[in-house]
Amino acid sequence: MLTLTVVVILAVMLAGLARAFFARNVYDRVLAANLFGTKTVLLIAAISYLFGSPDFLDIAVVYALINYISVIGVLRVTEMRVIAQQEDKG
Amino acid sequence: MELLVDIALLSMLVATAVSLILVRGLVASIMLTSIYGLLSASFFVTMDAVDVAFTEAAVGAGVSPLLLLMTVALVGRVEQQPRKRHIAFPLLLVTVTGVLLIVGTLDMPPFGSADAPALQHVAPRYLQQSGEEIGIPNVVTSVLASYRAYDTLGEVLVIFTAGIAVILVLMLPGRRGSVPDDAGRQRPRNVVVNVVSKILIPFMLLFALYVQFHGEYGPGGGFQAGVIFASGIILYGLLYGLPSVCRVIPPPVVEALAALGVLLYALTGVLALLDGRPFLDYSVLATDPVTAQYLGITAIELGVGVTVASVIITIFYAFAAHLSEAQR
Amino acid sequence: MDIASYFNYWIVIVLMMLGFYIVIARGNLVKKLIGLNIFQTSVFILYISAGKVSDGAAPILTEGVSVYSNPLPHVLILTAIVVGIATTAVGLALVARIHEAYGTVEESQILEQDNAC
Amino acid sequence: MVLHWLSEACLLAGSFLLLTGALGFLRFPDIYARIHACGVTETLATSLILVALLLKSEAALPQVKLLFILLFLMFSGPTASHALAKAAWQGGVRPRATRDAGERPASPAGR
Repeated sequence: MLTLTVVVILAVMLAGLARAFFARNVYDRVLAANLFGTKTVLLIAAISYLFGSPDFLDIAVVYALINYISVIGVLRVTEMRVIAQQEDKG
Repeated sequence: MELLVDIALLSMLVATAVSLILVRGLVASIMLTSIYGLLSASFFVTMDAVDVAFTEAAVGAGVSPLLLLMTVALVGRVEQQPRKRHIAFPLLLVTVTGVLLIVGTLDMPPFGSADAPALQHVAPRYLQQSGEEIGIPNVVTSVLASYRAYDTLGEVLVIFTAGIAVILVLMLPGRRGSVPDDAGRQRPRNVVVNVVSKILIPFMLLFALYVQFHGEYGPGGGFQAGVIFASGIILYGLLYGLPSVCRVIPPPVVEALAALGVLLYALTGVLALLDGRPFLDYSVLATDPVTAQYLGITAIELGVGVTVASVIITIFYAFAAHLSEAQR
Repeated sequence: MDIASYFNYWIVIVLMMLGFYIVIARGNLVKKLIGLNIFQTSVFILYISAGKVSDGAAPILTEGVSVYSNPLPHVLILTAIVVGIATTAVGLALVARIHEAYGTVEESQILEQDNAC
Repeated sequence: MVLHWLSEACLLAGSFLLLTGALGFLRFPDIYARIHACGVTETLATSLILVALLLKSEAALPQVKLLFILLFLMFSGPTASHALAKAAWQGGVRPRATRDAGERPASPAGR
């Protein structure tokens, strides 16, 4: 069952990647990156149990932290004037 | 299963790199870079390189896209279409080089083989002896902070120098030492995010300290802790504005701390010199060799952590100050 | 010959060449730095792949485990990543200054302005 | 034994939710619907999978770490979705329904 979960997570990551590539505006890409980040947390947590090495969990924690920082940070920088001026609406 | 995950992650890495070539516009490229960082860090996890994955997670997915985005905010996000005749030659060059390199890999030892030359000389010694000589379970930390501490000192100095270089390049007239005083100009744009972040940031900083001082027993150490700590501060700075974060940690303090970290590292080595021993020989710190190693490693990792955190915060300050100057 | 035994190295080379292509074919300086990052990561992957031992554990000494992956590449790459972000930051700072001086970060336009002088 | 089957069930449910979320993410027409698809399924699926792993582990330290991840994601996931939706709105992206009807609703209160 854990194997199935890992395969599902990998498939979802692939979907996120496809979306990030075909996205039309920046928010879609941020959403894809966010999805990718949480899936990575799950992937690493699942892998750590699949391979039987609980040390990997530390990395999952870092991912959870960093993913939040990068999403919020990216949105914040995107809001700044210089970027917002050239925003492609739609 | 391990192989499947490996192949899946590597294929996705290639797909991301290809889309990076195809995609126009810099913000899109940066989001793909962030995904690229996440993927490569997951790959490092499957390769058992936990410490590397730790670092790549914090750098590749967090700090690096943020710095790129701040630069793009400064220089604009439009990317020009390359001219047609400029594509043929690079393509040819890249293909030829790639084919030559692939032919070269056929002479490499097969992936994962235990008798590869790279695994022969010092690696077995580190793995077998470090348990007795250094007395800490994480071999990566033993090698980083004890066997090859002199190398690491060099790396820390490079990071320190890079921090100085960024300050020099981006120095604004009249900025030195003065905290920008437009506080209150920035009203909170998104209350939910600000409140939740206010709860989460202390945990991030706490986790950074855990990584710093748990680095001997599990994955972690000064480099990782420094980056995570800096990310927490950067998040605060992004949400509450440069003036607020400059009140928390004033720029001169950060710059002094960056130097202090290197100094702590180097002085630990000089202590041994004073006693007539080789540079960075920890046995001067205590009579019991294992305790001495432990003390030395802790001191050095602390120096590394302080320097890395301060340099990254300094880089953030430099870019953010430039950005707010440009927005005026 | 087993494909799996060289797959990692081939991917490394493909990534390296993709990064290399971005660096030489794209005129935008920020994009060039992104390409350089890909190139850099491919080197990291090469080192880490070379340090992997089949069925080895992460190099953290635990009871009852005898096969570990090689810790030395991990040490080299771990520091290289942090050094990499620091040097990338210097590159980005230079790009920001170039934009101030020339008003553009496109290589061709910068060269044009240089030649005009 | 009960714990084992419970954790397997959680994994199955979590995987299913992940797939539905990904489907919505790929197929939904505009950014807000996609945020909805991701945000809603993600929090539950993540919790389910992490709880399943929690049930599988015996040692205390991994359990504490998993709990930490769980708590953190519970806070950060919805916040990130909210911030994203708000940023998209302020960036001028409008839901498809109103865009098709040709009307532009006023900015949300509190902006």
